[in-house]
Amino acid sequence: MYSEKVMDHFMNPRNMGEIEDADGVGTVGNAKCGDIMRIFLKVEDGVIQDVKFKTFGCGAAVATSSMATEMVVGKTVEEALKVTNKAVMEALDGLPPVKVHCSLLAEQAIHAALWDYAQKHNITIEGLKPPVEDIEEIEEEE
Amino acid sequence: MYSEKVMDHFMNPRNMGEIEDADGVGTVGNAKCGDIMRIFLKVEDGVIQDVKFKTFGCGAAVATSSMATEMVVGKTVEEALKVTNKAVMEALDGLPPVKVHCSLLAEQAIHAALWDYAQKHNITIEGLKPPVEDIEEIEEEE
Amino acid sequence: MERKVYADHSATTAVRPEVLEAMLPYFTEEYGNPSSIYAIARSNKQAVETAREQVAMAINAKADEIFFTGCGTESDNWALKGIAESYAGKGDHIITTSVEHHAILHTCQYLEKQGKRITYLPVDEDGVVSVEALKNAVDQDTILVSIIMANNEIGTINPIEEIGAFLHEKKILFHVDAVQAVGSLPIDVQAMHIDLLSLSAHKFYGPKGVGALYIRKGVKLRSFIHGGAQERGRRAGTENVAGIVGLGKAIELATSELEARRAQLIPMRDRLIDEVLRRIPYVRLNGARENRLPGHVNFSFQFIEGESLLILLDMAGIYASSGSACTSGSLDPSHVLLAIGLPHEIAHGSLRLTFGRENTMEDVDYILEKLPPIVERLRAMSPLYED
Amino acid sequence: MERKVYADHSATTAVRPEVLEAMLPYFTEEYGNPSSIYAIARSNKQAVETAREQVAMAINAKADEIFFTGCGTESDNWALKGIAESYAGKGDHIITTSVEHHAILHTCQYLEKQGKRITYLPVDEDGVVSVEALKNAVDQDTILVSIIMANNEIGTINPIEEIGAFLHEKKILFHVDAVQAVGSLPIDVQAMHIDLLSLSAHKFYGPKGVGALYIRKGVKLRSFIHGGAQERGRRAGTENVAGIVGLGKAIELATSELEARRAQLIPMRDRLIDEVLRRIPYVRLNGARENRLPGHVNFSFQFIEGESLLILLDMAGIYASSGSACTSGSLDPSHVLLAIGLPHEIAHGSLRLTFGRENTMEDVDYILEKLPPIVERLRAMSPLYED
Ligand SMILES: Cc1ncc(COP(=O)(O)O)c(C=O)c1O
Ligand SMILES: Cc1ncc(COP(=O)(O)O)c(C=O)c1O
Ligand code: FES
Ligand code: FES
Repeated sequence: MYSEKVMDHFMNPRNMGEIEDADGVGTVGNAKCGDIMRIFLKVEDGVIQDVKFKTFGCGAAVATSSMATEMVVGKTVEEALKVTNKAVMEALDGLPPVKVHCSLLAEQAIHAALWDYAQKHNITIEGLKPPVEDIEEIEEEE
Repeated sequence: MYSEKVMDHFMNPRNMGEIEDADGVGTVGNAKCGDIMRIFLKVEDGVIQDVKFKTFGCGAAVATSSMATEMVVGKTVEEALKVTNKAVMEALDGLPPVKVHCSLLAEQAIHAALWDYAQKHNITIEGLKPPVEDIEEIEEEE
Repeated sequence: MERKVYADHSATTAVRPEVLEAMLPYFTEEYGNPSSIYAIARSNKQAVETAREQVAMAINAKADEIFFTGCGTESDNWALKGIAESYAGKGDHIITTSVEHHAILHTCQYLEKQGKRITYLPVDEDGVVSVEALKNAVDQDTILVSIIMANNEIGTINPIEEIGAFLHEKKILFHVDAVQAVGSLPIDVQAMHIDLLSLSAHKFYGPKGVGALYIRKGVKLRSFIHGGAQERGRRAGTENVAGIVGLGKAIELATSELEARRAQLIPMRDRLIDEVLRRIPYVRLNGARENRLPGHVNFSFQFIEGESLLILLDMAGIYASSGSACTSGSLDPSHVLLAIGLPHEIAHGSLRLTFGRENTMEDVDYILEKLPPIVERLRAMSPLYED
Repeated sequence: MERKVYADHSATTAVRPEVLEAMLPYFTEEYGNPSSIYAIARSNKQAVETAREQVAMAINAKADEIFFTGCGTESDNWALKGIAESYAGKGDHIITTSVEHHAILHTCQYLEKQGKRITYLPVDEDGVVSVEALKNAVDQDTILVSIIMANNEIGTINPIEEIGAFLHEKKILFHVDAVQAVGSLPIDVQAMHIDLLSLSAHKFYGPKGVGALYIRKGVKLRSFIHGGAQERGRRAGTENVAGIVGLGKAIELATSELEARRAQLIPMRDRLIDEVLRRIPYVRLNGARENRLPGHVNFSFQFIEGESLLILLDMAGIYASSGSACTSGSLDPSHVLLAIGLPHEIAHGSLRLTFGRENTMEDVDYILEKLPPIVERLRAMSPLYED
């Protein structure tokens, strides 16, 4: 059901854990399945120096968290904003249709952490909207 | 589906054929399945000397015709009247439920031939009713 | 040694060895529930998806338009009852023919009791449905037309492509009961404009108890069997994995051998028809002479009754049927034979012989040797026959 | 060598070798259509009737009260939709529980859309339906009560005999979904006053794609699948002879080994429950501690999510499930776990381990070795867990 890359990131998640003195922390829950993800960011001079995650979620959620953290680390805040769930999925060689929503968790958790960072440091990041409690997504019904 | 006795009478029917100068001939049709049976009787001094049948019908119809002719030959007209379809079925070790109506063909054809004999010879046989065009029977519905 | 000739392939067929072999692992080794997540279940799921593609390929559909069912009858029930309900807002009129299989006819009778309007189109003496009659029958409330592709009793083939083109233009849904056709006739749901199509594995050397329904993408069809999320939520029940694998393998083989099979069966059919008509008096071929299933023959022998004929053929090692197998529990003469105009007592003396892949021309010769004296013998017994 | 432990017998089981062996002739040799008249078909018909007797014997019914279907789900659909229609003149109210299998629940939801009134009885924290609640729920219009005998997700057993006695007195029909119970619990439709009972072969080492419905003599039940005269006119479709033979053989074996199986499985179940509760913190047993299916265990591990747990167990060679297999395509937390009062996020972390005949106590030990570190690992990943 999952690609090899997904399985690899699930079995050996990158950047799993917490950052004690994080500059930004974002937690989002997925209205669709009830799963939860938390992202910790360390930002210096507008560049993401370190990132960690914790996930209460399915295999796809773990794998997308892991992949997403790899994809944003070292990027500027603005660049990080452009790492979409689609890009993460592609990097993982795709997800089954019922699992597309899981990839949103990672995207939204990063956005939430960036928002938290912006709030704490009193800056505005262009294009970044405040995090919503629960993320949701309209999927095609058969 | 059929007992060995039924198969035997079907494969080697007794008294199959016609009697040229029959004293009584009876033909009945089965409303339930459209099958037809004809019985020829030779009667002397009130005793059935010879009997033959022709059947357009299923295996059970042929076997019951054959068995019924064996059971009435040599009997008085009154005795012959008492050979019921039930007795014929028992003699054949039974019939499947959907085939019970077939055994009525033989009983009714014999009655019809006896009626014809009585008419022709101007006698009355006690308990014998005029034959009906089509015989029918109420079966239990599941 | 007595010969055994199984000539009842329209009733059912033996599972081919290759098909059984493909099925076997899914009973005892690959037994996981395909809806589960773990590895052994995944290979099961894969096997089901492969079968889905095999079915799709055989009828020129897409894999996600194929749904597995428990038999051809279930497919027919699902299509008719489902459309009747899902399109109730659009209309209440369904058109079918008077020569459908009971899976369609009895479902239509049920729908009539539910208040639906059903038109049963007449057929000509060959058993072909009239496209003209169909054109006159459609009205504003017509939501579905269901036509049998090839008749199970008399073998006659209907002009499906012509009907499909007409209905496509009229935007009326088209269901085809192709249970007898798969493996015997080329089928293309695109070219034929078919929206729903029923098939059943045991008619083409697959196992009994598994069928499929093709549902064109975009057709609304409510579930018939409600429950779990199997078959993308449209047909519940733990998947009959071995059966589905067997269906897939069987349809793949049948389609790839379609031409070879026709080349084998048509000469057998034709010889049997010609010789029986030549050698036996008072006999009638039921169904079209040419426009019929490749291995399919149906005769009526005047003055004799079907069951007696079948028993004597059985004794001679010839396995045939009288009308459709599933009605042989009943005593009514075949509705199909009555529909093509046969009188009651002649319909009663009908014999269906249907050949398949393991039959040979020697089987035909054997039938030609055994059948005439049996017919003669029964006629001698018949009060209707005055030679 | 890694061990493989299949612990998902409530999802499906492997066909037993004896069962497969009994089935095999009916694919390639005895392949006639049982509705036909000739000799090879007769032996088929006989085989089907033997299976019918085997099923009847297993539940203390009569052979002519057993009808074969395409799966347990079909049996459930037939019973509910059929009674709803056949007894529409008597009333429109059906009572069931909130912890039924989707085959019942989704059918009830469908019936609600058709205008029927459905009451979903609550259950206690063990998952046992309250007989008191049932007594309060019945009214003049109640035509049917449908109760699951043993729950597929949490293994809890309902007081069927008590309910049956009450309904018998009230003259209300009683349907029991015994799909999980057959082969694990003794069943007696007379003593339990059951009028309709569903079962499915693949849950007791028979093949997938074949089930049965017991219909007490005298109960009116319209056909669900219309067509030919198979199953005495009540369930159309060419009989899945091999499948039916497999069902018959499997139920005979399962019933004769019922006590032996219980003696094998209960200690395994109990050891797993006791040890997991002892070794792993923040874990909850779902369903009753004693009053449950012999090989059935269901835990909720706080702070972790079911799918991740299953994947890691799969990697360790342990095949289990999270909730019922057929809902694993869905993301909703189990309706059964919510019904017994679990909060959403705990319901999400549930794990079902169900043992069967090929499991041993070593399998339990293996699970006890592998499970704790996996749970630990996932908790370390969880934002909800603060150790
Ligand atoms: C309690 C219960 N009822 C019904 C079913 C449906 O059976 P099947 O999948 O054979 O249709 C199942 C199993 O899936 C079950 O556990
Ligand atoms: C034309 C036709 N439709 C439907 C069916 C029903 O198929 P099944 O018996 O597999 O349910 C049959 C065969 O019995 C058939 O010949
Ligand atoms: S199912 Fe919840 S994150 Fe994937
Ligand atoms: S079926 Fe007509 S006489 Fe037997």
